[in-house]
Amino acid sequence: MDSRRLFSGSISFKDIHPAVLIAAVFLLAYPSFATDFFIFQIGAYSLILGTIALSLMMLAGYGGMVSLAQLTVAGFAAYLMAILGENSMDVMGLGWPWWLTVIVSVLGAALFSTFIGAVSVRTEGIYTIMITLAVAVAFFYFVRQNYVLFNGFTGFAGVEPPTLFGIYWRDPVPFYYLSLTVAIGFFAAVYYCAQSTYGLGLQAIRDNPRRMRALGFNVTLHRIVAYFFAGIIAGFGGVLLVWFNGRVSPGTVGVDVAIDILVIAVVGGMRHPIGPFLGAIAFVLLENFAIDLIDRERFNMVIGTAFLLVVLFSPDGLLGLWNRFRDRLRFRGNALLGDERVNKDGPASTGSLEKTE
Amino acid sequence: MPGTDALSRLQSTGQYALELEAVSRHFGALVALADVNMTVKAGERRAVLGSNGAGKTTLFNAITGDFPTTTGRVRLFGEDVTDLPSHERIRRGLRRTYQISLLFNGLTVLENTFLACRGVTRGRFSLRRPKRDDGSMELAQSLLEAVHLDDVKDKQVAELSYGQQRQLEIALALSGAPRLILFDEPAAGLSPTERTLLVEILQSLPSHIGYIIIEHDMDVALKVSQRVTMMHNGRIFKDGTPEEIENDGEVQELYLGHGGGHG
Amino acid sequence: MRNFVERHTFWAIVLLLVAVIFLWMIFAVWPDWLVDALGRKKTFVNTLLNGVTLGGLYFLVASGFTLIFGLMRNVNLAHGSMYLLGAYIGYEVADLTGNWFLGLAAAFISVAISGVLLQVLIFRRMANDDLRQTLVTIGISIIAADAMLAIWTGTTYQFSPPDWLFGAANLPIISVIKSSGAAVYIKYPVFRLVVLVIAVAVGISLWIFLNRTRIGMMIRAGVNDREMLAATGVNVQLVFVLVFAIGAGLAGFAGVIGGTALSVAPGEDIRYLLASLVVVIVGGLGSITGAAIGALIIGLAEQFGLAYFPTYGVVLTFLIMVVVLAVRPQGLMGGR
Amino acid sequence: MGKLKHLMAATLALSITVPAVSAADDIKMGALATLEGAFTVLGEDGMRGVKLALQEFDYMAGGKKIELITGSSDASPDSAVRAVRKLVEQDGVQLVIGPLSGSEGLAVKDYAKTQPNVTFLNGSSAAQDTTLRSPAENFFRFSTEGAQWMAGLGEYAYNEKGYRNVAVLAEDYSFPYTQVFGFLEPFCRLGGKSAIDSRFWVPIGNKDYSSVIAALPDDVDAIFVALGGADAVNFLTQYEQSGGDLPLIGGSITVDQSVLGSKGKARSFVVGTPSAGPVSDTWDDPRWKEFVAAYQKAFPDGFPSPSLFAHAYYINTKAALLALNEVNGDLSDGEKKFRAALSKLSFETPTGMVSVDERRNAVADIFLTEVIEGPDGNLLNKTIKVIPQVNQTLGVSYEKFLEYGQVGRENPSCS
Repeated sequence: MDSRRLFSGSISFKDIHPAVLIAAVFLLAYPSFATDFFIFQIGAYSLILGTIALSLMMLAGYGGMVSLAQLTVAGFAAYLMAILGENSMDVMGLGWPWWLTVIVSVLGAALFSTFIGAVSVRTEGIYTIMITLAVAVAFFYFVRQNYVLFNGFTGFAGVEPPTLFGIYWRDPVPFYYLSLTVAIGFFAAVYYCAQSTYGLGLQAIRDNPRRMRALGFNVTLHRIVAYFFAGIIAGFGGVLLVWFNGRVSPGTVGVDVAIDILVIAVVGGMRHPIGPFLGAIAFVLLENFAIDLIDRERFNMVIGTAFLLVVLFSPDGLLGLWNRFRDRLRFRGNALLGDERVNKDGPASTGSLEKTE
Repeated sequence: MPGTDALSRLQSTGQYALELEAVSRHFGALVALADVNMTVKAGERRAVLGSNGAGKTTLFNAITGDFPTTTGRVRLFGEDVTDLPSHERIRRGLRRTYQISLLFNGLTVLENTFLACRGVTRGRFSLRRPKRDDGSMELAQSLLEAVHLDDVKDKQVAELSYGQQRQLEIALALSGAPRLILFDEPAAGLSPTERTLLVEILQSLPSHIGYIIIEHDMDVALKVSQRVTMMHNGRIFKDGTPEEIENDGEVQELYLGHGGGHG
Repeated sequence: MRNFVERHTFWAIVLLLVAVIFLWMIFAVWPDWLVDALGRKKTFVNTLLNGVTLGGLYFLVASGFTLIFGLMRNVNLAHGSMYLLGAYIGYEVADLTGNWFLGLAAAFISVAISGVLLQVLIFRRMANDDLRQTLVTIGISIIAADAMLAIWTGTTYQFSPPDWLFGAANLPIISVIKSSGAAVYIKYPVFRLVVLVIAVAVGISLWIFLNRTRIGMMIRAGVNDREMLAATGVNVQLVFVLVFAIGAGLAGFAGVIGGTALSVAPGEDIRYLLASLVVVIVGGLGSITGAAIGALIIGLAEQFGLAYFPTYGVVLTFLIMVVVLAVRPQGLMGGR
Repeated sequence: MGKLKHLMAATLALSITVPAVSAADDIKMGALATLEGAFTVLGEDGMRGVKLALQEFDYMAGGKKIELITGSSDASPDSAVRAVRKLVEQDGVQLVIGPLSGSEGLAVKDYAKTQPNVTFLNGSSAAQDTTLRSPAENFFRFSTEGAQWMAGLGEYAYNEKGYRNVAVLAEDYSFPYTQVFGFLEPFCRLGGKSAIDSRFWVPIGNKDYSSVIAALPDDVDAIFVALGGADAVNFLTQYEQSGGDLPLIGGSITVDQSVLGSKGKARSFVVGTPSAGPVSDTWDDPRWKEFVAAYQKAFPDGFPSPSLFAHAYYINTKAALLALNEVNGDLSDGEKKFRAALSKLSFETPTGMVSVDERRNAVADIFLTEVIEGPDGNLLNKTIKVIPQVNQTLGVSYEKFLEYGQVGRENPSCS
């Protein structure tokens, strides 16, 4: 790997891999040839789930902290949107201007995430899963029982994005571009920051927290800060989610959905920020079209089996599968050319993450 | 030498890099460190010898704060750090290496070293990628040259040979501006050539950098140290110049007698 | 025990006082001011008993969970599925044979076997990768939940235990004295008392097994230091299989007990998994004593919450968990 | 293979621009029910109701063939909206039957407002506000809702049973609120009492009722219980185990067949418990018997007798088919004619005449029942009385009914 690229801090145009260009063109042009349904419910929804799963990927892939509460954080932002902004339920709905509502909701979610982090990082590894799962369930129960603030079982409806610049942002095409902007923004941020000082530090802590202490890093603080950043990503995901659904209720933050987010991240792959989005696309396609292929009753069986197979046989998810496939192709090609330096020429600018352990 | 008169001097001067006062560490009923008193002057090079289980590594863990002490006080450069977490102690100029290499396998050699340099400076939470002319990055580059690892700096740690990993351990300990380094058996498992290299590196350290080295290899230990502390069963057993220790009858009997196999 | 009294004299006195007050509240006829403050005595005593017996049930489920974790550092998130599987299998066998005890035995054995299969086929292949093991168990629990829904549908099942286990008994505790002077005794379901007795019996058996048998001592040694266990020349894999069998079997066993005390329906798997999680987080992972204490606390909290402020009763248990985590991250009895 | 092709097509449909238009003039009908999650069994029975109605019409209405496309939710409103959006926007259905549960119904009604060219008919969801407050022009409910289901029960408890003071035990969400409201409103108007602090709201899915049972007051005449499914089974068993002896009054799904027929101990002590609802298993009316026979013939693997879910889906589907016949399958002009026909529709169902009011909510007969022990020892609901043509505002004007306020834990206050 070329270290100039790693540490230069700027990427020149010719460094961009053709696949990235193709993907970018496809994503931008997508609404021009897809139906509203595919733009909104497949496209935008995949991007939203991908964004929420990205926050988990960042914590788990870089920080080694598998949090099942990322959906809860997103749901918290979604609830704040309904509580501070407007809804149609005659409960709360303080009617703050939309921009203030968004800012406060995202920050609130980030603080909530930080709190979860503070509670769970004091213990390590497996504890994180258990504690975040318990937090997710506690939040679910709490919003279901609390009517004064969260309107209990019914939740909120009628939460809508503003009409801005003459555009109603919940129309499929504008909403798709909105989701795409948020998703690409965070994708790029996570991708870039993975090689920043903070990002390297986080990965180093994942590899060896004790050594990081011995280098002068405050490991606990570093981890909690990761929860803060993940909370911002998940918070934006939650804002988009509530605009997408137009509503939020305890069902939005249920345990099964929280586990879906984990499934998405794991199936997609946790070693590169593109993984969660791949996982989300696969999940959303399956969720929508499984009923045409198999009996819908057994949907969870399909999802569970896919998840189990990935965990058992391809720990790096779809991404790992693809890398392995590509390596094999390249190996064959190089073997024919007699080139031994198979692994030296890695893919474009993906940093050290894409290499296997 | 340790004792009440040492205590009276502790508060004042700050000429000591490290002062341990009645430090103990218990694991349940097991006493790993018992009432250890020790002082190391700034810039002093000290060897700690003792058989396996004598409490040497526990002593290091107590100094760095990897594990808390049961009783006693630890002072670094005149400051009481007993209640400080280990990263705070590191930021005061303390470094250490580990007996078993504890490196970041997912990162490259350069990234490892860069983090070590950045650990004691500002910008640990920076979200920018480090530039080539970043202070810590330049420091890391020169460090890698110093330990002869610059040709593998873009490799991942997992790909390095054992000897290279040990060298990297030392590079990490030398990064930043260390004032006192704890070396935990740096020569273990190295080839004779690599040992020579190690001794060279240690001897070429600037004089203001002191260190404590745990070493089984007597040759290495005596070559690179000015004073030697002998430990046995969690206690300090002897303390003196290399010559004194080498010629001490009790030491000969207790340590060299059956510990000689190491060297 | 004596150690505790010597080291924490103050807390020992407080605990003693609390115990005395509780005993008085249970056996005395309540004066009016107390009724005014807390409501009827019947409610209080029943809730207390319910909390203790529910704690017993939670202990049965959580002890297997904590045992498996303690030795293997494996968080078996399919533990709830094992509970539910045991309940269904136990129901089928009890229904077929007409013998509730056969159902209980079948549940223990069959789920123990499924646990062994899980250990041998999956966990052994990914030793030392606890995160991956955890993810695998999540996958298994998703599949298992759907498979059980397919087989046993969403219908609610209830066991028919022998008649002498069913119904209510008068406890020697006076609820109120009527104006006529006749004492009204508190009625309590027999089976719930049986649950408590079984939980105590299982707890004591586990304690004897772990402290008084050779293999139990090996397991305890393994909990503290796995390398040491290997160094003693014990067949570690065999010990792992045994512990997994016991832990899983206990989950299946608890399925029948819990299914009899309450009922069996889809969703119970997650419920008892969560209960186990909270119990062991509060009590401390890997500690049987911790599981007992945690189960008691959570059982009491849940029941008192339900009786005195039903709306947020469920949240209360999680609140306890967060408080314990904030003060003692390793749990009340956690050693690490 | 055909299915696989469909999926491939759908997956590749990243390149499809318009929803696949199917053969000429067929009418596409979407049906949405909970075919996954804990309510799968109920959703399947709802689908049986849809199919039963379609079979009755031989999948033809208004001279056109009806193509049925199913959608599935997991009972959460989010998933219901996603499934119905797929039906409408991807599969291009012209009318939708569904959903199953109350909060889904509210969500689908909101979605209906954004799709003015599609007509929505309820499945079995029974939340009051779906049609009472800010209804959607294109959402019809030919099945009745939770408060209507309680018609006559309050009067019966007060007048016939002589109860004056009741405690309430119900799950803590909107459907039981609606049922409690429907029961207490007439009961309290007659002079009955139910203090706020003797109403116990337990979380849905609660299994252990023993502490709640211990907290129930002694000095009431009866307990009104609005719990469903496993929750009801658990409560009844534990109530018996703890020696409870107060008479019970049941909500619509508290003593229905799913509870009385659950696997386990027969609960003889519930004999005599009155309840009310949209169906009655043992109604010996020929129309009902014919319906049950048709159901049993068509679905040998179904329930012994159609559930209220099958019944509600059946009625709504049948309404759609009858209206399609009326307009000869004309769905042009934003389905205006079709909707006008639906609004005017009044038809014979297995449970009597049904029509809709001006907010498109059903006016139908409600059954007052009481649990009896059947000849072979099993428990049945015997029909005591049929309350004819109950409307959503329970006999008072719309404006007056709105003054009662939204259903909730403390409505009516009843003191």
